[in-house]
Amino acid sequence: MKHKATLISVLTEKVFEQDILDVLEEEGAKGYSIFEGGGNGPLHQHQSQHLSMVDEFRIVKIEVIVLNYELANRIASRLVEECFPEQPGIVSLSEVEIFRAQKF
Amino acid sequence: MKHKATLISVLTEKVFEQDILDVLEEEGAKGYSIFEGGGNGPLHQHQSQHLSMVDEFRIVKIEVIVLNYELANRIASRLVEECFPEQPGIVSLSEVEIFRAQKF
Amino acid sequence: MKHKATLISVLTEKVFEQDILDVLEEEGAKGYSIFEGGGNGPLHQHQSQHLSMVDEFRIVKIEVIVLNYELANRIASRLVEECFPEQPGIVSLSEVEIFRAQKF
Amino acid sequence: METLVSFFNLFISGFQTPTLGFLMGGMFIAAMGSRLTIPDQVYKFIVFVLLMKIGLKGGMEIRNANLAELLLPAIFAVLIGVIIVYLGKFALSRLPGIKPVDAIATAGLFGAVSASTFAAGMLHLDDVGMEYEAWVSALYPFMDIPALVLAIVLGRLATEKKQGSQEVAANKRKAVSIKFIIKDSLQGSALSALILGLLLGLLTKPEPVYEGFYNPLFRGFLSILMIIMGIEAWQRLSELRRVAHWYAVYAAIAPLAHGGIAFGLGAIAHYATGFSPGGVVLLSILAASSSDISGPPTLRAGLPTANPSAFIGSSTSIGTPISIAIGIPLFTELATLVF
Amino acid sequence: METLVSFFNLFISGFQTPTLGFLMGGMFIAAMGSRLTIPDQVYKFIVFVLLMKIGLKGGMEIRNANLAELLLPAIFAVLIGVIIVYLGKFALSRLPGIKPVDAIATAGLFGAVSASTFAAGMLHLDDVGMEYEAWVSALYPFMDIPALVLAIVLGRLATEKKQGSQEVAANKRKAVSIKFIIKDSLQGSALSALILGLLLGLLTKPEPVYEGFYNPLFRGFLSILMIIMGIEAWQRLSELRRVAHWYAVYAAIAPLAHGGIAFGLGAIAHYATGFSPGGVVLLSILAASSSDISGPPTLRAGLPTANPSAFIGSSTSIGTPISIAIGIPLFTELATLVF
Amino acid sequence: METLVSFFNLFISGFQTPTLGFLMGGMFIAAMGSRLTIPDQVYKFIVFVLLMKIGLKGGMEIRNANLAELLLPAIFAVLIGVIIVYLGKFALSRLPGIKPVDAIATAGLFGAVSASTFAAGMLHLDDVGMEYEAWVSALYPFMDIPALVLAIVLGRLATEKKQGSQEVAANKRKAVSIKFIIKDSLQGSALSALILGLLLGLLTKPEPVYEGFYNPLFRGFLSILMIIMGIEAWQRLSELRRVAHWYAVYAAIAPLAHGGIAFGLGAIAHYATGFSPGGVVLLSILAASSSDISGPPTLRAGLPTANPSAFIGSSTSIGTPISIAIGIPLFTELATLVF
Ligand SMILES: Nc1ncnc2c1ncn2[C@@H]1O[C@H](COP(=O)(O)O)[C@@H](O)[C@H]1O
Ligand SMILES: Nc1ncnc2c1ncn2[C@@H]1O[C@H](COP(=O)(O)O)[C@@H](O)[C@H]1O
Ligand SMILES: Nc1ncnc2c1ncn2[C@@H]1O[C@H](COP(=O)(O)O)[C@@H](O)[C@H]1O
Ligand code: NA
Ligand code: NA
Ligand code: NA
Repeated sequence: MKHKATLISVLTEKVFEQDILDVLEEEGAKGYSIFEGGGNGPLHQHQSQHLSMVDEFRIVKIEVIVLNYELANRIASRLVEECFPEQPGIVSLSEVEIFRAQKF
Repeated sequence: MKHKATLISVLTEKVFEQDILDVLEEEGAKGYSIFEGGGNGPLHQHQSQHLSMVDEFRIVKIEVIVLNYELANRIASRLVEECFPEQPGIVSLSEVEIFRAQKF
Repeated sequence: MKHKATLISVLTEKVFEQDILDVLEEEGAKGYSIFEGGGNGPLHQHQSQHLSMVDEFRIVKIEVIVLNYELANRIASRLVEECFPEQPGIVSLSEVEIFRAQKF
Repeated sequence: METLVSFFNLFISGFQTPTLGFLMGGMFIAAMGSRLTIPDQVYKFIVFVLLMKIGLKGGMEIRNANLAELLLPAIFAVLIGVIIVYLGKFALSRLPGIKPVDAIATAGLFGAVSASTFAAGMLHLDDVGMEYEAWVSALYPFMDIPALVLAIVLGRLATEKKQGSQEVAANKRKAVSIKFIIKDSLQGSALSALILGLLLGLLTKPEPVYEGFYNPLFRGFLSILMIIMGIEAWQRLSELRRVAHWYAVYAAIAPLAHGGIAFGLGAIAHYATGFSPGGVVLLSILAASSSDISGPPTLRAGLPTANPSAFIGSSTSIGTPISIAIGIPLFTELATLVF
Repeated sequence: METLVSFFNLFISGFQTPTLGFLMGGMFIAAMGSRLTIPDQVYKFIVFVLLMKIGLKGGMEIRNANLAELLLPAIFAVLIGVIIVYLGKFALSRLPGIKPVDAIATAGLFGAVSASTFAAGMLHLDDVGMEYEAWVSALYPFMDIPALVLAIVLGRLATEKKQGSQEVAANKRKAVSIKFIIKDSLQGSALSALILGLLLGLLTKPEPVYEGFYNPLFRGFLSILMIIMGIEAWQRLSELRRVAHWYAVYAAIAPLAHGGIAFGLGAIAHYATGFSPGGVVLLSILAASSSDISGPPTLRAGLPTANPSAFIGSSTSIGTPISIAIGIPLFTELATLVF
Repeated sequence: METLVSFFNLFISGFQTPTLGFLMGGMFIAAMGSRLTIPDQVYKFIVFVLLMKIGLKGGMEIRNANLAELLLPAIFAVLIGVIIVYLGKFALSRLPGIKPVDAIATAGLFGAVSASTFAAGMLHLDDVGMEYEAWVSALYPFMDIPALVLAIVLGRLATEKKQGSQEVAANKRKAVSIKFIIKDSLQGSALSALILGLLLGLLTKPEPVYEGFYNPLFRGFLSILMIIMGIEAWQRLSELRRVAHWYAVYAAIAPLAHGGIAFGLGAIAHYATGFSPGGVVLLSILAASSSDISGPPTLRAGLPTANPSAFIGSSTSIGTPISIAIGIPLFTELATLVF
């Protein structure tokens, strides 16, 4: 059985990763995945891609799939308000279909 | 020319990667991409993120774009049934637009 | 406030990364993220996954979120025409929702 | 009284050996929440160099060895691997809150062998000047592979008994083939490196590179590996807490029990075929150790329903520290007393 | 005339020391647009080994040291860290085009300590044969932590004064807790490695592994670290260009000014409690150096609104090269002249 | 008869040299399906250290060298690079199932130079005690760059002839600029490291760090690099199978043919300007070797339509093992006989 769900995707510096995960845990997200990379954004002109010496400044992408669109929205809004007024990073939402809804 | 296509996204432990690729090959998917990362899920409480000593337990994300929605569905169902009753991991589908349909 | 936006996702070999970024800059994309991985495609049979000795042949995924669908389309078309007639790689578009539109 | 004092001194000076000190140092900084990490890639390289060093040395000396002597210890190694798995299955699966497949996987990991503990044991014998046969490192696979194979076979049987038809479809994909599991074990990075080293030591003349590179780096790389093992041990502890407490009890007792069994069998080989005291100690350390590199992924792939928090937690957080901190000095001391 | 010639020779031979040569070599190939990189993981491992070496050595010698002697230099180290931050805040925030929080963050990074510069300084003293107290490396945290803590506290206050209520909500998440910042500093990879080394040197007997591994690798690993620092310095330069030019001016003057202050205080300790000339030089180098590993992420987490291009650019591109190229030989020479 | 026996002994003892043994060991474990890998980052670091060692040594000795002697060998190096590319284009593009651009790219890679083969050759000469000019390593770029530049220019011309207007639009983005290709080659990691080493050897006084670090690590790091090359060679073989078989034939013959041409030109330099026998051997090894690190990405970027399976497969799977296993001992032996 397939179900509609929402994928929350957060891009930020690794140094702020724990803040994001704290919010996810508080909101009861059941799982997440993290990928490391680089990037470039409008706010800070750092090229994360080349910040080799300071590992904590690399970009991470945190992906969370939640079944409930309201919950996705709440998580995203909290992140935007609490974590990103001053920190670099962006939050986006998109639609996905998942299987075995009880896992999300 | 743009075409609608389906992106299959599989998250699992690296140790099970080959099982997934075998199914993809059997079903004739023309390409795939793989990214390594970490994660946390409801089934097993391992924090893949920190399992540094056992590389094979890291999380991989396998992404496959297929043109045909039926095929995407069949691949996803096979994966859910054959690979994921006992192994950790999730499968999701989403809509994308691609160019040069002959490549997919 | 949420806004509809378009995510452009480019998969190619690292050696061609700079070409892509040049096009992005010319078109005025405000940010991008890059992730490294491996893959397999229909054109060239190289298994990027195992090309360990030549780092530049690894697969990179470049993700760009732009607010304007026309711009997304133009960027994607330019990439397909200018970078990918001879180079390995694929370009796909998908819909996302973002916050704080001024950043994109 | 005097014995007690000497035991106390042994204990204190044990903690002062860099090997153990670095292990505990790793646990200490992990406990303090330090963000210090040794990159995975460096860890892999260090393990590779240590195993190559052990393998090369073994290979070079096997050239002049009487390989008939290897026979009895090798048979005992297989036997020990098998005994440990059955013993562990028997002991653990009787305890409350432990799934059969988790019991078997954990026993399999304790039957398998830890390259780092083995390396630490060798360095200790070198430091105290106790000699051992060069081919002892060749015993590694004789204990490691049977333990892993047996655990996966038993684990599969236990799972299939319990589960329905859907499961079977999935299992068909990777049916229990003993040949496949053996191949998979041999292809693991640790055994591959050891075998590669043995072959190169046996067939080429690597003395200059051994003396100029692998041997001098051994002690230093081992010290770093110990820090990594210590960090890892501490971090796995939090996972272990989430599974049944009996795992911790098993993991604390098993290394010494297994080492003791091996010591007994080794002593038989000593009196029967002249197996050296140092060899007996190393056989005991192989038995006492539990796999930390190659074992976990082999078990994970073979028994995906087994909970890795249970088996890795037991082995890395408790089994390895105990076999290094207590097992190595204990069996060395025992050999001095007994032989 | 003769003095000039000797100065010129000092200068030339300075450029011929491998340490500085490798640093400039790194800048050179980065300037040529080379794609040569030393992988991050190797970089982290190298820093770890260097800090372990320094820590182990310190720990082993502290055993026989009179720790009362450490008191005055440690107090001075704290004092220097604090002075540098206030001085930098005062100097920078008065300049046009510089945000207060950026000024404070930059001053904090210059108050904190660079492990690589410190290692280069030690090697230089070893090479010229100037002796120093073994416990000097223990001064590192006494300067590093106060500077970072003070900068984050001042930076937070400056930000809160300026901003509205939404900001405050976010800040509640990580309120300014001095205890938290101290803990965070100690948990950073550089300080952890140094403290781990000190403890192991003090409590275990690591002489064999120190002599056989950590010490022999020191010079070589430092040479590679210098290449990395050079590459990094050049690459950050382009970022520095995007921020106010005053940062470059500050970064060029600050190391020598800070080193000078420390030299003065060190001289007091020399006459008061017999602090060695080599110790005074190392204290000056600690002060002259600016943090490149642990400082930036601690500041980033503590002051997310501060622009990292400003503070990292100043420190890595200009501060570090100047403290290595000029600071180290200058303060060494000064000590030879003065004491 | 005696010659045959001595040849056979040479062959056997060749396989016993660790260099070749480790290369074949790598192939062996890859063939067994082993999951053993040496992390990329370690690989990069090893190559860096080897090239720095070669460069530093060269740089330190060039100080006292008569650089006029370099002229003729350098001209010959350029000539060899050019000859190899034209020869390969001519030979390969005539064969069935081979696209012109693939022929040219493959020839380019064989004209370019392999750092690992070169390092193995140097170690071999050191071991047999055959001397060579210190500046021989400076010949590397003289052969490498012309070969790559020529291959890309010829490949571009071949592509443009064939293709329409859309292609041209894309090509405009990166028009064939010889200056650009030369710059790109020099900026590659291998050449950068070599040049950096040469400069540091020439301009600074790196003797202590050379003797204490780079030189002692040379043999050990090379042994690991050989294992990596062996694994890589085996893995590329499966790709090579998917392209025309003629590539394998070319790759087997080319190294010895190229080495032979270089030996001839080297002999001219020997009689004309006293180029040493060891220098002639190293020139032959440079020619016999085919690029494995810097060449592939430069070719990929310059000739994106060329199939990398063809050119990397030929070079890594067959070219490199043949030049190491046969080329190095052959040309060394030849020099002993001839000079
Ligand atoms: N438009 C965008 N598309 C994709 N990634 C972005 C975009 N804008 C920002 N990012 C990512 O978010 C990070 C922080 O951006 P910023 O908050 O502007 O400093 C960048 O380094 C990128 O990795
Ligand atoms: N809701 C989720 N969102 C994103 N990733 C998830 C989610 N649940 C599980 N995952 C990923 O799937 C892996 C395995 O999850 P599990 O099957 O629950 O053990 C986790 O480590 C995550 O990387
Ligand atoms: N259908 C696909 N789904 C996902 N990734 C793909 C697909 N096709 C190609 N790729 C990625 O694009 C890279 C280049 O493909 P190609 O252009 O066919 O050589 C591959 O290595 C994959 O990483
Ligand atoms: Na065992
Ligand atoms: Na400072
Ligand atoms: Na060549």
